[in-house]
Amino acid sequence: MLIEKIITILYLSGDPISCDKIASLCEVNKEEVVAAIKELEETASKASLLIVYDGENLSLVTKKEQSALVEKFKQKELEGDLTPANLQVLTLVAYLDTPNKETISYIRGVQSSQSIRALLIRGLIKKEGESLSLTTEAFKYLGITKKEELPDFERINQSFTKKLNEKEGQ
Amino acid sequence: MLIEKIITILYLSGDPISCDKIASLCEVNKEEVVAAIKELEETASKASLLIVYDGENLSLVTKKEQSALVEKFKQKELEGDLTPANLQVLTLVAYLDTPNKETISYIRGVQSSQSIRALLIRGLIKKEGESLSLTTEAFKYLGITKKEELPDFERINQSFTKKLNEKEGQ
Amino acid sequence: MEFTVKLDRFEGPYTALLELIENKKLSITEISLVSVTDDYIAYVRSLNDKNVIDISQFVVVASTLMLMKAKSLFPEMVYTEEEERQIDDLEKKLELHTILKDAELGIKNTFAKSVLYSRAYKLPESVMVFVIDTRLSLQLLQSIASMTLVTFLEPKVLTKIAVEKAIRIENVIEDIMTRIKSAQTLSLQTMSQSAGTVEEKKKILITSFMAILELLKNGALSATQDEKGGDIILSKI
Repeated sequence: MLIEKIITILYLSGDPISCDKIASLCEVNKEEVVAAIKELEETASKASLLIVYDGENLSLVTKKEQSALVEKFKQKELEGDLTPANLQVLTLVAYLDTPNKETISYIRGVQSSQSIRALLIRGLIKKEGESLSLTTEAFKYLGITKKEELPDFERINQSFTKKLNEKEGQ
Repeated sequence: MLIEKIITILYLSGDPISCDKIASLCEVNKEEVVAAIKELEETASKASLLIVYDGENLSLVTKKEQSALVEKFKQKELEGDLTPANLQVLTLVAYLDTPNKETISYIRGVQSSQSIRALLIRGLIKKEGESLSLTTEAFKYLGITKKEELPDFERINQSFTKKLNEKEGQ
Repeated sequence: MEFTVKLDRFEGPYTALLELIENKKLSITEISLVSVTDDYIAYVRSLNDKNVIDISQFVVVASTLMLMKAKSLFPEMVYTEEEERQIDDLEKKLELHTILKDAELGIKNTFAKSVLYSRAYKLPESVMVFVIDTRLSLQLLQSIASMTLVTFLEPKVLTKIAVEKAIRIENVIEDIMTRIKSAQTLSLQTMSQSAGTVEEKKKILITSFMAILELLKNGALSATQDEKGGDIILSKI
């Protein structure tokens, strides 16, 4: 069913997507996608969501009436102390050499996506490709200019690296 | 309207979010959120989406039928492989009622720390105190929205429980 | 001896045993357990401390099987309470594994086949925020790093202890042999004395003889025959 497919794509994307691209993913032609927009709007509204169509791209968004809640949600993500888990992830990002999510999860023994996300949102760490590192602002706040200035950096960094390499060797 | 608010939050979050957190954002108590889950499921299904509830967190997800479409869209490889040992531990966590490490090792006859750790790192199981349970992520991988949808859940869960309770003698 | 058990090294002693029983298309009974004893022992011998972290559990299972086999050969042997418990436990574990195997198949068939997806959280790109936690300091990072390092390095230590604790199967076989009867030796004649008819007696003699041959093959028993056609005297080595 076309409507279901389009909703699936829009939901996952978050970003606006062109009708052309949707058509190709759903293996129909563009006209069929455009013709489905009205039904799409009705379907989305049943689930309290909205379809935005700018004549070219489609996207699925939250309703205007909920904008206060949306703001509150974003605010909540930012406020409050960092959890112990967040602090541990931040520490690992600081002491390791641009680790990725998997390395951090491996060291901690638990999945770390949520903490990484919280730190990204707060602007404490940044992500380039899969590599995580501290932001300039975080360095500034800590009063250092490069990670080598972290206390006991060399020993801690090398102990982690050594143990991580052993794992690969296994 | 609570349903609409929850959908908005789930849509924004993407990641699973706890009923506690939802309650605080919507300014209701947790019981009201839990009580709304059924209606929430109905609403989501009108837009061809599903609600996953792992007993603690809620998440808005796409339907099982659309997984091929999504994979085409995401072009991301799934980590589909489980070692036999990890599969065995995951199965026990799924079908037993929040077992601990000892119960799992008792049944398997081998130390299960390594497998438990691997599953924790992949985010397929979670640990609260000593109790292990499936995460929303695991539900999604298994294509189910709640524990009861596991293949043949009731029968297998009961066979296990019955057999395990015979343990008394020892 | 043809048997194939291809197992992940962490799968454990019961998975291996169940596999052997199922390969022979048997159900879980004392008889079927006895019949796979040799294969199981050979399997445990093929494992070594290096590739199995916790070999002791395999050895416990092997010793329980040997006990049952000994009892099947020498019915006069009486189980101690501890041994009874050990055997009950083995049977129970196997039944649990039968359920588990069934459940595993269901999970295996569904896992990562039709996945439900949720959308990824989108970072608010427009506004670059920087929200600090005032507790954050170099000292805090250092202490968290050191603690994390300690727990990260620790698991290795636990593994080593487990390996040291492992029992060797040879010791267990020896223990089992001391358990075989209070009497040091047994003769085939006494074993078949309980038989009513000549036909029955013959049958018992033959089956016992086959069974004993298996134990002999294991090097667990020695048999002597003083004169041609005379009684065969069994004794432990």
